[in-house]
Amino acid sequence: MPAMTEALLKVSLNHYLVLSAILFTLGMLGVLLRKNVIVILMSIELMLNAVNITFIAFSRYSGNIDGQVMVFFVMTIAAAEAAVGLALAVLIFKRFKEVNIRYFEHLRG
Amino acid sequence: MNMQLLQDVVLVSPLIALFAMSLLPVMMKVFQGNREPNPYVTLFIGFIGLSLATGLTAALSGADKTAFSGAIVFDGITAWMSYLVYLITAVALMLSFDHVATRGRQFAEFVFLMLSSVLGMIILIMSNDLIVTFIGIETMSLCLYILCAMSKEDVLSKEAAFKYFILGSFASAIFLYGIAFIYGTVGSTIFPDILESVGTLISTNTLFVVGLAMVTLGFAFKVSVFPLHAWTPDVYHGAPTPVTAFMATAVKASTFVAFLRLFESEGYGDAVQFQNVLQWLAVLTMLIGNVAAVMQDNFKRMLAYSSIAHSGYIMVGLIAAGFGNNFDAGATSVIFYLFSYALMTLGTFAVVAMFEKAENSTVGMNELKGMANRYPLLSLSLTVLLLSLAGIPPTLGFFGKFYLFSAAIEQDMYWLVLWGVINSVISVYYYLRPIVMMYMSDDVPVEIVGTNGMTRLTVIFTAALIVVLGLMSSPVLKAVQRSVTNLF
Amino acid sequence: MGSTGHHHHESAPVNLTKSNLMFVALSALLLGGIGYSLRGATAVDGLFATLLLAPLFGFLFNGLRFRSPNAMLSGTVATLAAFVSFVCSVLLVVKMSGAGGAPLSAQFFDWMVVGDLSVSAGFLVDKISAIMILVITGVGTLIHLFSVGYMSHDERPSKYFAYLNLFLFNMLLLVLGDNLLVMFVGWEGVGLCSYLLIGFWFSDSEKAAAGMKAFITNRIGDAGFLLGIFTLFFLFGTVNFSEINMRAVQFGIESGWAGPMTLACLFLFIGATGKSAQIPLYVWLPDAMAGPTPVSALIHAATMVTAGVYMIVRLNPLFLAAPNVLHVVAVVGGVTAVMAASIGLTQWDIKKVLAYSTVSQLGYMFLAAGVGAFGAAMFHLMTHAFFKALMFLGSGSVIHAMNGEQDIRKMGALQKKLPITYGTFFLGWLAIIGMPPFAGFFSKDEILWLSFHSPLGHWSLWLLGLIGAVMTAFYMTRLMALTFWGKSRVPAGVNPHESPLSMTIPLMVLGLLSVIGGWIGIPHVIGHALHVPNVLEHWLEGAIHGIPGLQPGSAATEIALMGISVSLAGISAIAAFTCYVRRPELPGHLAARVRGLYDLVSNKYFVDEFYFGKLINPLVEGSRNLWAYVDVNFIDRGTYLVSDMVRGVGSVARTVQNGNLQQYALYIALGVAATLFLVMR
Amino acid sequence: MLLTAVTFLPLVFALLIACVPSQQTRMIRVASLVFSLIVFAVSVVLVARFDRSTAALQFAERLPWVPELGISYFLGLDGISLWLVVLTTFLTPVIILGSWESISTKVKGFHASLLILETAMIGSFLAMDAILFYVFFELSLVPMYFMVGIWGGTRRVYATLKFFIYTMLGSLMMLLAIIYLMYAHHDTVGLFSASLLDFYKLQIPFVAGTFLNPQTLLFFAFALAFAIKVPMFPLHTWLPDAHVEAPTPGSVILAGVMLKMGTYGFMRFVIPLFPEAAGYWAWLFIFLGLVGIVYGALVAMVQPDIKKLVAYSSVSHMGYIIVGLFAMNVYGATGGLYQMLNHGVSTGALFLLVGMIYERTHSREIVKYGGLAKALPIFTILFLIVTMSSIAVPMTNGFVGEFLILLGTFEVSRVYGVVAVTGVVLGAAYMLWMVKRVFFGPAGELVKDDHHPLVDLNLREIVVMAPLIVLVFWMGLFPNHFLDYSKASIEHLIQTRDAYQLTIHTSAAPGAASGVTSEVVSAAETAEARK
Repeated sequence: MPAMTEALLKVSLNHYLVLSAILFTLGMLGVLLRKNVIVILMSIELMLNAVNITFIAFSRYSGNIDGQVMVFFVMTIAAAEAAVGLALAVLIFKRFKEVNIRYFEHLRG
Repeated sequence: MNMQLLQDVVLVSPLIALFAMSLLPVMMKVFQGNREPNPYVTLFIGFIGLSLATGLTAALSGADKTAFSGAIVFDGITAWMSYLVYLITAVALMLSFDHVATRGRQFAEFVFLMLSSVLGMIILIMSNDLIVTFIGIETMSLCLYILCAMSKEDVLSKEAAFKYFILGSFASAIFLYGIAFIYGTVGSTIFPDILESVGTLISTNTLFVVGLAMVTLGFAFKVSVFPLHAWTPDVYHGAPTPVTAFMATAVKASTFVAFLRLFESEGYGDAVQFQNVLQWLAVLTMLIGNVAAVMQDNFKRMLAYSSIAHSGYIMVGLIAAGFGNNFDAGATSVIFYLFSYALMTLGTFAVVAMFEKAENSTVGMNELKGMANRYPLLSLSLTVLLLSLAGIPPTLGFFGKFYLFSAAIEQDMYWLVLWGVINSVISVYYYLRPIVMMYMSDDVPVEIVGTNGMTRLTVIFTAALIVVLGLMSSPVLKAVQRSVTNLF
Repeated sequence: MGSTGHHHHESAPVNLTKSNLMFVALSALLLGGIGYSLRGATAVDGLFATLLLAPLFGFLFNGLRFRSPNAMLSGTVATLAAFVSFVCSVLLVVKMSGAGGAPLSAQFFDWMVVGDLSVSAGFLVDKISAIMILVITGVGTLIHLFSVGYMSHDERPSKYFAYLNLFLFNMLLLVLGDNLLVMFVGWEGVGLCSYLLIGFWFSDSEKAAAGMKAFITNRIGDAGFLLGIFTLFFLFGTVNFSEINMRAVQFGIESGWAGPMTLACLFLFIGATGKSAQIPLYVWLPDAMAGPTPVSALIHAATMVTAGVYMIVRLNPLFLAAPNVLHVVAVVGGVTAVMAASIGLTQWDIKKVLAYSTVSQLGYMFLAAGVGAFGAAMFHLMTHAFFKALMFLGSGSVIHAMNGEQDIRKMGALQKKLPITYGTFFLGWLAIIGMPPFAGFFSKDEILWLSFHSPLGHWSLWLLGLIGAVMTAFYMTRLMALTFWGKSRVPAGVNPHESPLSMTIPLMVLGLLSVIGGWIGIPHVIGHALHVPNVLEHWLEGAIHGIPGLQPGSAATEIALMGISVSLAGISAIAAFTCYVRRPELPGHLAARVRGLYDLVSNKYFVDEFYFGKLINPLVEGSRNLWAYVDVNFIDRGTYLVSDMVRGVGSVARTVQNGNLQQYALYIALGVAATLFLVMR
Repeated sequence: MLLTAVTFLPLVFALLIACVPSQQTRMIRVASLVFSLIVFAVSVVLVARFDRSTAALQFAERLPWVPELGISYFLGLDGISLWLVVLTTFLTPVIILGSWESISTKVKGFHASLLILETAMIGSFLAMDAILFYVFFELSLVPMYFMVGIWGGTRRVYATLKFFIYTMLGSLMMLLAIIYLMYAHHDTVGLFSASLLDFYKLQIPFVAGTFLNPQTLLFFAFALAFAIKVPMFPLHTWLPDAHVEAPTPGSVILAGVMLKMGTYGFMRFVIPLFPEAAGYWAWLFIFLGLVGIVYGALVAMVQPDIKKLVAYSSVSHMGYIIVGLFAMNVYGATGGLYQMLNHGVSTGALFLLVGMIYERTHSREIVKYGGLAKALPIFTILFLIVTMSSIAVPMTNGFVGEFLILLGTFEVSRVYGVVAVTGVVLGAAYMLWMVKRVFFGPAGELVKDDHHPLVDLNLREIVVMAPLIVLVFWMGLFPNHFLDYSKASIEHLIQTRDAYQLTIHTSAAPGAASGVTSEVVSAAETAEARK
């Protein structure tokens, strides 16, 4: 147990930053690689949440409360974004009967 | 405290007025049982909203105040850029009123969304805090995503909207990530704080630099700077033309203002790496926009690429403002260029809008053939607009470019300006092509059908304005200068 | 002829009236202008103006009615114009000699005043130009008169006379100009007229080409002339003849080859070789025979081609200051004299023979000038003008009689058919082969003597002159023999008839001059015995610098040389007579003996072929390549390369824009990565 | 106000013409002819009131335009620009009359473009503010672009685009240089100014032998713009294409006036603004000019198309002007200026004549002609006269210019002089060879068509040519009538080249005009002082 506490106590800002970076990269990779529209939307949410971790980490380690307020803003916006995104996804699905983004390549050149 | 809040609210009163008016048509529609109000009434209400906002802005101008604990600033640039955005919006509303893809059963919602988007833009313009900037961008963009999809045409516009949405959100995340880093290193997201510490942090703190770069790239996405430009042709192409016109002008105008505010610091003087990267981005943006436009046969896509190129030119001014010793001159040139660019782009897209007979039609270069024989005034206007885009004197476009290049030369950025010049020459090639089609072909021209009174008015009005203001650019320049230096 | 002219006159009355009106208008304008510029002018000014402008009016009159086929009217006006000039010349010369021989001059208006350059339209009659204007207007009038008959059947006589008058005007400018630039105006002007007149029958491509060749060859010379003017101007600060000559004397004699005066003289001499048909620019003159024959007589024998000689004489103090150039002049003259004469031996075209003869005789003049015997050069210039004009006109008369035939192989025994032509031609023949006491004898002999005796001369130069004289005697006799003597080879259907009076009168006058023309320059060795003074030498004293260091020669030597040349010429003439009259088969045998040499000579040493094959055609071909490779394939292709590059990159940009959302996201991601990498570096 | 009048009257007239219904072609033609004659009359007034004793700017007008950057509406006239303005106003009516029949489509547009072009050209000759100059300089491209593109031949679009892009590339470099100068002025004086008069006062650092110093770079930036416009070898390839495809009036105005904007630029900007660099690099420009002379002539010789031949002859002739200007002595400069006028008259006339024959036969291929002299005697006479002028036969205008240029060149170096003189020979060669093939010899394919016999020039065409022919001789015989006006300016330019200054002549014109002028100027000056 103490070892664990020790480990936890040793967790520094950098750990959080690395975590958020990993999450962010995972989100990015999801956007880059997944073909399903819904999964892509989720990956974007993942990216935003990774950022939230960063905010909170910075806020926590600097003792500045602003960062945590910002997370609320971000969450609100993420929600709005999700709403719009899903609406668009539904629209797309209705039109194309498909959620694979490779089907939307009419605009090119 | 209360007094303070009141003052703060007064400063954002244009936003409130605009929002209230934008709700009105939708409310009417709701209360009338989802029956579309008379589009004239909707349009009229939209205009009232814009005029109210303009009036309030004018009344408040000269304040040079901050509000909401410094999160919002109301200075000369705010006022001036707000006017510009309101003007663009008014024109865009007129275009959408005429346009086959946007008029009809959802015009009330359309107006609501457009004015809400303007709301976001004004927030962006006013913002003095990165988080507010983020909120502004998102408000603006979310409305735009929907606006793009709000066409009766249902393949391209939907695809455009979706692409825009995914990529936009992707870029927003990057932007936000950058904010987080800046917040972490500076301890604040308010511009003055950030700008104050740029000088010390930029050469010492990698995390700060990373954050700054990511924020910059977030802006770069919105103004379609290479390599974040790829969405632009597709989205501009797929979106209804009035929306495209709106996006190409208003979004760029407001985003560049926020972009500009980020660079209002002496501290960038030593950031050679950063400057180099930005310069290369500017050059590549100009190049990619221009060379790709050369190969386009689709008029709208060509304009989309050209708008990428113009972002590149504006970046020149931005770099001159940020990395030189005379921010005011650079900022003046950027704002002046945004103004001239808005006018000519609106006019040109208006011509595209006129040629779109059906919601899913695309306007090829060939459709302009012989146009001068049938529509001499329109052709002349389009010629003026295109020459202005190409920067041929004595149009406004020339003076815009002239001031941009002047600002850069003042900072001895010859290399950058040289690229600007080379690109201007390339751009002449494709800007002249529609003129060739219109004047130098004897084909029977396409007939322009449908209601397009306001669109026609827009084309002629912008063209005339471009010539007149080109010949008398001094008052405009003076106004911009004063707005930048807050001397009213 | 008169009736047809009249007929046409009636058929196009409107046209004529129009052109007459225009003439009146233009003349009034011109007269007004002249009157204005002559405010407060003297009688001399008036004489100068009339002298120069009479031909110009003739030109305007005929030029404006160029369509008129009325040769009588055109010819009369033109001849009158020339005659008025002649009268003015005589008056001017009389006035000048009355005033003790001091030059007369007139300044009309400032032409070019730029920086230190100040050129006015100034004219000068001194003893040198006096000879020239008398010859030009005198012989000119005669040739105009001759032309009235000669051109009576031509389609466009008015045009012809207009050109002829214009030529006279330009020639007068050339000789009267008191500075190099006015001379150059005339210099190029006569070239232009020559071009127009050689190509007068332009429907024939070859004739048009001959005109072009003349002009362009002359232009090469003119370019040299211009360079000469520049050199002199920057050396002396003036282009005025009298000042140049004065300064040249002050500068003293220049040795070596790189001195400015030497250079200037060389440049000017290039000009002279062009105009006066010397090696290497003589090639245009034989071709120039494409023009109407009176033109050949006036321009290509009597006047224009002597301009080079005149120019050198005009600048004799300058040339004397550059003795090296004089040597060049002498050698070029001597070699030209021999070479042209040798070609003349083999020609069958009556005019070509005369043309090469002209080239050869011009060579004599340069030889004279080159040994410093400027007076002799002028003398020969004058006598040559008489007898060569005579022979050309005579040949014109023959050609006229032969209905245009020029090949002497198709003539023969014309002496009976054309008695006046024959008689006068005979006199010219005697003059040119240098038989005493005909005109050519005195002048040619003076040249030969001085080329031997002058300190600037050399016995080899004399030898060249002598060989030339012998050849001249041979080919001229050959010409006489084939044309007038022997058996008739005239083709059936051609009935030679004597020409009308308007053509024979000039012949007779010139015949007379060919006899007595030389008597004004009788050499002292003869004159002393006969108590006849050398009028010409006396006349030119003061105007022409004497040969520096000339010692009084031994009379015995002079007489001996004279005897050698006359007797050799006589023998040569007799040989020719034998060959072509007595034993007509002989020349063929002779030619067969030396086939190679004969071919070389009769093909004019292949000089034309060399010029075309090695210079002109490669130039044209090279220009084509320039155009194809530099303009089209290099510069333009370079331009296209840039534009193709732009388009290529544009295509790539379009391919990259493949519509795939994730690809775009990838660009963004890569962009972010790259930016971060670069920024953090 | 005179200069404003002469500059903007054509524009006003163009707007008036635009109001005429486009079917009224006759009225449009008559109106624009009358209008252009009015403009010519105004320019004659300029000549009459011109004070030839001074090198200072006359009739100067100056109003602030963009005072924030020191840009002003500044017009002025001196001996260098005077005749170029008159040449422009003179050629315009000639062109309008000359195109009376050849331009039959879109008549209104054509005349409006022509008049706008006139404004742009006059403006560039009069502008004394660098930005104003640039505006006019670039503006002139647009109507020309349309003239070639709309009324031109089959490859007109290609040609006109090439013309536009080439010229634009050069002029943008110049724009950068102008901006640099504006800031240089700001840095030294503390005030913004784009006035040439102020630019002349700048001392721009120069290092001989290297490229990367301000004066050399600026020099080349300006020189590039003007070299393309002139055009100098090897930037000349747009010219033949543009000429071949342009309609006759377009060619006339292009050769007659627009090319002069380049050489004028050298005289007005390049040489006085960058005296050290111009002096140091003069050899390069003389060399390129000489190459242009010879190369243009050689390539002209082998052209199968008459118009292209004349176009390449322009390259050769413009080479002379460049050589003359860079000889930098009074002869070369005077000759260069005079040759600009000569070339305007002679080559303009040549293009008009080529246009006239083209209207009759619809071909410009030399091989298809021959024997034209017989069929069209009046045409032939005029053509020959103009040819003589073009190959600089004395007593024609061409000689005076060419002589002075050669004289000036020879003063610089005998070698240059000798090379330049070859142009005299080659010029005669290509022109006369063309004349021989077109006019002489047996009747060619196009000439001997018995069914459609060629008609000689009509009265209108003769009237078009008459003033040009008169000028050929007038300028050839009495060059002082023209050069007297330019003498003071040219001598001033040459003698004070290293420290060139221009002043404003306050008592330029008698009467009210001078009062107005000086008031305007002083007002502008005080306005600037106040800042």
